Amino acid sequence: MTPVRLFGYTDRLSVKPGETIQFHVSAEGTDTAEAQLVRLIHGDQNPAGPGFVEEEVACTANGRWRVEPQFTQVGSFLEVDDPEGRLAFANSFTLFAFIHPTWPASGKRQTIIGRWDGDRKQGYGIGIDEKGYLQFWIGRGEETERLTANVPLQVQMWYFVAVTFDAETRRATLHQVGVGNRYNGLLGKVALVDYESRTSATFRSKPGNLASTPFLIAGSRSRDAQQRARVSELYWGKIDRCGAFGQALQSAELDTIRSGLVPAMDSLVAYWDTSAGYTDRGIGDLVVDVGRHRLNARGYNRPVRGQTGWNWDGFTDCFRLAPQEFGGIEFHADALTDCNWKATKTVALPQGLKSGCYAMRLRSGWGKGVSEEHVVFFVRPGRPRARIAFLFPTLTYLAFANERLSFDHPEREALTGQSAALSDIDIEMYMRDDFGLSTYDMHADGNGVCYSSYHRPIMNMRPRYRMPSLDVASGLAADLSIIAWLDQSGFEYEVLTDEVLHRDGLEALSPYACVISSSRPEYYTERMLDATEDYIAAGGRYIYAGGNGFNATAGIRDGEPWIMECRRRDDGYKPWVSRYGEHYMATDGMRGGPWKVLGRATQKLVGIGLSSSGGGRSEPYRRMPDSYHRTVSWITKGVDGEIIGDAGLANDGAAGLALDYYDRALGTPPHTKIIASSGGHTDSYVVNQQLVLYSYLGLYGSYDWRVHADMTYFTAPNGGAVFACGSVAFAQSLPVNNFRNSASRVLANVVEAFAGASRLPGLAWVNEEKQWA
Amino acid sequence: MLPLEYDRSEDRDIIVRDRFDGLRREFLRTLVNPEVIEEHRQLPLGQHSERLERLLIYFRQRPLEQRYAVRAIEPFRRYQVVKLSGRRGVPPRLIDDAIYTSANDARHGLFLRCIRDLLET
Amino acid sequence: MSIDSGIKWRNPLFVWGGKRDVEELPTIPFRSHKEVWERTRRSTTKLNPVGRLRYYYKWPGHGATMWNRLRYWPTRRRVLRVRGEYNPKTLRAEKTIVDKRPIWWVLGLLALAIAPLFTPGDLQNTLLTAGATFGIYAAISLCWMLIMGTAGVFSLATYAVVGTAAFVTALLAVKFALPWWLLPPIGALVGLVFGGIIALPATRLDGFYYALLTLGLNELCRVYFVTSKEFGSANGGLYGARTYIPEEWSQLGQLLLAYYACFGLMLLALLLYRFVNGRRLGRILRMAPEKREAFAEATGVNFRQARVWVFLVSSAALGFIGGFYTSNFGGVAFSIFNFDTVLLGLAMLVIGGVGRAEGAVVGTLIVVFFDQVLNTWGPARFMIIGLIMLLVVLYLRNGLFGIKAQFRAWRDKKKSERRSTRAEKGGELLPEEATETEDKSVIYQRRHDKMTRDHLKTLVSPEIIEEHRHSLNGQHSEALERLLIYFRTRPQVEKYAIMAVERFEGYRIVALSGHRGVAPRVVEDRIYATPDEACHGVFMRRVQDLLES
Amino acid sequence: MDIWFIVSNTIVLACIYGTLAIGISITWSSLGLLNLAYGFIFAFAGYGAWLFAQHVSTSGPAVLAAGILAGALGGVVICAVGFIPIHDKPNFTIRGLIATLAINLIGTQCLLWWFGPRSKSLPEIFGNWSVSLPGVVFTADKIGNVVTSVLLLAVVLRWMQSSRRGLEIRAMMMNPHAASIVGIGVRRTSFYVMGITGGLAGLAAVLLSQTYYISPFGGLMPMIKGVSIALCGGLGSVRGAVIAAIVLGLNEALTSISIGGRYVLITQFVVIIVILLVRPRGIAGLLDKAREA
Repeated sequence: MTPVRLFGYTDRLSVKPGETIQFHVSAEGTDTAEAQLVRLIHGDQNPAGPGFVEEEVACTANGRWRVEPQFTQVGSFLEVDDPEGRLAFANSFTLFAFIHPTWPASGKRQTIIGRWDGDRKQGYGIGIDEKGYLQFWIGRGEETERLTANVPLQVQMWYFVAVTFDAETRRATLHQVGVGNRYNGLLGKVALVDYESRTSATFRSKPGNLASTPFLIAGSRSRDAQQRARVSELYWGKIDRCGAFGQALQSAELDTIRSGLVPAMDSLVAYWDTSAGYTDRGIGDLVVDVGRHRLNARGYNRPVRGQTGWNWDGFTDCFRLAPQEFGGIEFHADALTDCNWKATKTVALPQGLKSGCYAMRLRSGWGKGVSEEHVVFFVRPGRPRARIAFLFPTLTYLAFANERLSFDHPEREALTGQSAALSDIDIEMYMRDDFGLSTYDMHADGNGVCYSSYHRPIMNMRPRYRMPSLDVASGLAADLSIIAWLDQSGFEYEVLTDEVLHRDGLEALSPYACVISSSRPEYYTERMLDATEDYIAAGGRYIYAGGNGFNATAGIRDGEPWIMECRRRDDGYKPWVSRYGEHYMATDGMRGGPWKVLGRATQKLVGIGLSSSGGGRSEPYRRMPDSYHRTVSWITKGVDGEIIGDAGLANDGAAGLALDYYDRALGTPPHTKIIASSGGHTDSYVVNQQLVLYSYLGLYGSYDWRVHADMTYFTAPNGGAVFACGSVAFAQSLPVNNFRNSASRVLANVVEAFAGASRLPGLAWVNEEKQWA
Repeated sequence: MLPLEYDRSEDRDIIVRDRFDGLRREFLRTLVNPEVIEEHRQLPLGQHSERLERLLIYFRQRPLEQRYAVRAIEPFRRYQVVKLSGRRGVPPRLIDDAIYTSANDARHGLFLRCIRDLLET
Repeated sequence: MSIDSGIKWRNPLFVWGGKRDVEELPTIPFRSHKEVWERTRRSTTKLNPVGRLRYYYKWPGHGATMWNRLRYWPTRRRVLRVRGEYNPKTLRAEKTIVDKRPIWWVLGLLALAIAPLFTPGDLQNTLLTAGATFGIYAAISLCWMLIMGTAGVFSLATYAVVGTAAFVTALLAVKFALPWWLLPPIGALVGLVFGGIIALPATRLDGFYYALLTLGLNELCRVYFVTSKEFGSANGGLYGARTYIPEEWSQLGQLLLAYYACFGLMLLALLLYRFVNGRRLGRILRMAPEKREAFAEATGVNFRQARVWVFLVSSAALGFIGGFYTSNFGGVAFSIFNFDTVLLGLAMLVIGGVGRAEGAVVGTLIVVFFDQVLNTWGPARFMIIGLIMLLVVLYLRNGLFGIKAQFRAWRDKKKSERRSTRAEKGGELLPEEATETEDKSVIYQRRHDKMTRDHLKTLVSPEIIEEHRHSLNGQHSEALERLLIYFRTRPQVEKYAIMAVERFEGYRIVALSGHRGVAPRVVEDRIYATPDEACHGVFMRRVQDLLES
Repeated sequence: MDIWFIVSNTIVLACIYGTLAIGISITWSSLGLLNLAYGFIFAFAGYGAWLFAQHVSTSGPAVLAAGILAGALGGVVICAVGFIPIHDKPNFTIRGLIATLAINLIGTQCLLWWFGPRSKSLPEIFGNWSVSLPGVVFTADKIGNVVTSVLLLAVVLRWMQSSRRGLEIRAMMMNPHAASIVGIGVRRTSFYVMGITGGLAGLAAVLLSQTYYISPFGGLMPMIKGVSIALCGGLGSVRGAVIAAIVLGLNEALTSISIGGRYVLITQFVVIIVILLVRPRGIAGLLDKAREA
């Protein structure tokens, strides 16, 4: 009997009390689940802290739900809507496409373009066979006839492939010509490899065309065990322009097409110009057919657009400059941006719900095999009333959603300096392929994952999740430490998410006197960064309660907030790198990579910026002489001795995992004061690549002074101020000793002063210092 | 980046890597002594002496399929050591049924297993 | 430092069979760099709070609006000398009024001008007469301040000049029935003549002798006028001159007119003080005070002539005041000459503080207040004035208006004494120094550098030095590598380098200057045969510098 | 004409004012303090003697001793109040002068306030016998004055030469800075100096009160005369003071004879100005330069 497994996600991540939210749940081994709405208070199960704390909330949806297993279509492809069935060729036709296979020898069949029903073996299609050869096949139901090229496709090289089928003579000719130039492929001209192959054969029959088969690009129709229609034989690689003619073209005409010109013949049924419809501010999901019939193709699981095309000559590196050279669309068989499960339950949240982080706890099975799932979502206030807001970094959660670095990434263990500590959920996620990958993983064909979405179960956005490579509560579990601290400290606070910040900008933050950031707000879109900067400059008081923040760009398309895009190119920690020319985001045309490289270093916004990251041991902060100045001595009031944050849930210290430091050369405001600094970090902490022009021996924690965390404070215009804690582990050092410790004391002082209505304390001690005659 | 699992038979750098690996293992075998193992037992994470750090760095740079990992059966209470599969979709497999009570002990068990692999081959 | 503990460092490159690689070398036991950090949990010296309270309001900067600077029209001086500053702590522009004295002057004179309106009924005439005498005495003190403060001539003959001028004009007025407005100019003439006479010895005698001389002179005048008949020795003074106060006015009106006339006189005296002290004459004399006369003479400043000029001008002014005295009171009494008046005059100057106009005016105000207003107390008034004068002289360096500067000097002295007691800082910056540092990362670098040096000092041992000598450019043990890494990352200033005196034959150790365009300096004159030896020499020097620091 | 009368007058005046002048020049040269509070000491000693005469006994020498003691006491008080607090502060000379002037003001006002304005007279000290010589009659007090002042002056000067304290005072007179280095305390010596000069002033007060009465402001005229004699004689030299006393005494006697008492002061100042113009440092003024150090 299969073990009971429950997975779920919500359609919206941030809701207001009283609004409705849809839960999509898939279950295996059971058909009912006990549901209970809970408010999450603390996640980290470290015995030094309060452990996992949740608070059950009354809600109409509590009780028994009927659940069932749900099917997920994985893999990205394009589907052409062809109501009149123009592409169901009864007689002769020609198909052509520019392809750039990234995994031809994958051992599984791949369809490039075609109208093929794998289950009933009817239709036609061109693709790659098991051994990596280009192949054209047609079928009428009983048997399929195949025509294979005689030269295997090289990996990551551009080809022009075309097939002509003459209905009268039933003669099919398959053309495969290499169109690589100096820039657009893996191998150069010097590689002794032949790319050209022209084969021809006579078939016995003509392709049978079922009405129900859709014309697909990078996939073909088939049925699964439950006879539901799904797409299989998904293609790995890039496809540039492709099209279909109603007649069998001669090789001369094919050559003109290969040179880039498309003859305006009336037999042209469809010609998908993949580089059409580009705007300066991003590319949509629609591939435009510039032929007469406008048979546009729509993307599923968002194929990656704006990639370098076959005619890219390496001179321009962005699709905005020369759109016609960037027609490549990249397809991966393991891409996933929307599970599209049926909504198991639509829940109307109770009106007076307290703003916070909630989850629908689903339980089923009994005894040892009980399985519990928290489907997490965030409730923001109907009308902002509190003076303090906590900002959940949902964009960063998306970036890390279902990451499996410790399994796939050989250098991950060398980077964190410790072997991975896997949990059952990690192994479970590694085995299943229907929950998609994170932007930190690579597709099976070695290219980086650009898209991540929350319309799928996100295993590491769970309250008790511990990141395997660092063996520390990370993401939501780490941020819940701050929520627990706020709860027990009696401050009245409300919760916001990155999605709201991106959509509403400054209006989201301006009602609040004090905004507290999360422990690792790493991914920030341009709009979110501008909103934060405007909030502080307009007099807002910002507490940057973590590290490695405002570090990387991401893109969110306006209509679809559940998908984030991320490209990685310039220096900084990156598990994979976008190829040259493919590092501009398709959603908003911005360059991917860290904000420092784009001219907006974190020091410019909150005074400190990433200096190094690592794992293993965290260190305490020591008070700096500046903290004794009366303008800032109120921050360390009540802290006896000079050590702040001696213990913590993350490797027993307040300064750890990622360290931010004060650097005037990167834009720290001139009058910033360093309150405390950590030191003596182990060698697993290495100076970040952004700060180093060339790596040399001595960039480790025990040698380089830059490897330390600074806790800084500076006043901003209009009575605003920013207090930066300086490291990711600081948030997790709050719950130690039942929230009675120096780190909690410091944060309490700051929140009290920031949330207070009056002026900032210590503003009167600004006279000139006369120390000695 | 080439696909994660492409057939590496024609890769010539395998030969260079194996030679480097062989010489390195020969040197590392001379580093193993009781003090190193004791030092690791006391402090699996943190600042290590050069001998221990060289061994740990070598064990971290092994290819994925020869890598071990710690599995948390129940966080902070029961841990065991597993061997990674290195292939997507294939779960890591259990190699011995020793149960450790803390992550650090499990890491030490893993270290001893790596030392044994190093000394045997 | 370490006994041969038998710990060997194994060379990872030995397996590669390189010809220069040795299999293993003795080294020191491993010590983590974290020990130093974990040991330092508290600062060695006591760190007390810093930061001074701004208890007063400072005008904010002008921001974008235009700040057109006002100027006293004919002169180059700016009104109130407002200085725009940029407060590094709040990053806000501020305006500081450097010279607040014009404000206090305006307020003070305004108060004096409207004082008569607020005088209580019964005390009215005593106060108004006191106000009139205050006006006159203030004028006299101002002129005297010119002599004593600006010219630096310690003369006690001021009241002699005023008295003589008053008596002469009174005599002429009585004899020739001169109109009242003619008396002051005549007085000025008399003052000028008298000043000329006593200016002669002033140039010859310095400081002290002149004071005693003028003291005697004053006595001489007193005796002369008292005993001379035509100056009315019978009825204690010479009266009968016509005054500018018309008789038919009411008593109050007369008092008011007298008060405002004397107030006008005082303003004239202030103007004179301003013109003499503030312009060329004043600057010459201020440039040549008592101590620096030789220097002034060397630079060609003719301060003696300046002194005479000031002396004559103020004597003329005193004469003018004398004339005004008679035209105001209709005559003059002998009491103007007696020693007490001189003493009171001196008290006025000394209490206010020699050298400042406000010193003279406020000093006069105080003395006149005690002298005239409280005249019901009898001799106690003089005792009080004498007591104030004594205390001011003994304890205030330069009078009432020198208190602020004197207190600040004392406070700063106390602060610097306290600051110097806390020299040993354990390598870190004290809070006071931290506030002066612009780039705060320097503070952290100091702390990190100290921790690293403390740790590295424990690593230096014979084995390490031997290893460096032996395998200079090869693979190093962890301890030696840690030392080398530290030495490599030192700032460029005074960093050692090797200069090839003779390629492949002679090498010398030099120290880089770290400043562009400045050549490295030669550290020692020893010539090494090979670059490796030179490198080892550099290493030894760096180790020695480390151990010494 | 009565040349002898002139001579006797000059001698008497010279003796009395001489003691004062010597006191002033000693204080100036050793302490650098120009003591203008002699007016007060003068009156204070006078009243002291008068009180002693009223209450204790009226025997001449006792009253004289009382006067001297009162003078010494006054000197010491002035030293404590006027010298000690500011002797090491910047521009001490001017401040010292002003301080003594202030003490003088306070002192005289106190006496005025305590003893009332009426002037008092002292009993005869030397009796009223007189010696008549051909042409002139020497009254007892004149002879007494001269003899006692000369006698006491000689005693003081002898004491200064021989005794330990005298040596210290002379060392201070020569070079105060060197003296303080050698170990002669400025403060200790200043009390002795002021005591002695106070005593001298007391002596002069008692002797003068034979002719003029004691009044709170009585000390002003003698002080000015003493100051001008010291000034003319050169601050700091005893011999200069004596010579100056004689010259001025002569002048006073001559002018009072020829053009009348009223112009005594004028002629005196004319003489002084002439002398100073010729020798700005006074007749024997030499120590002044040393004083600057």
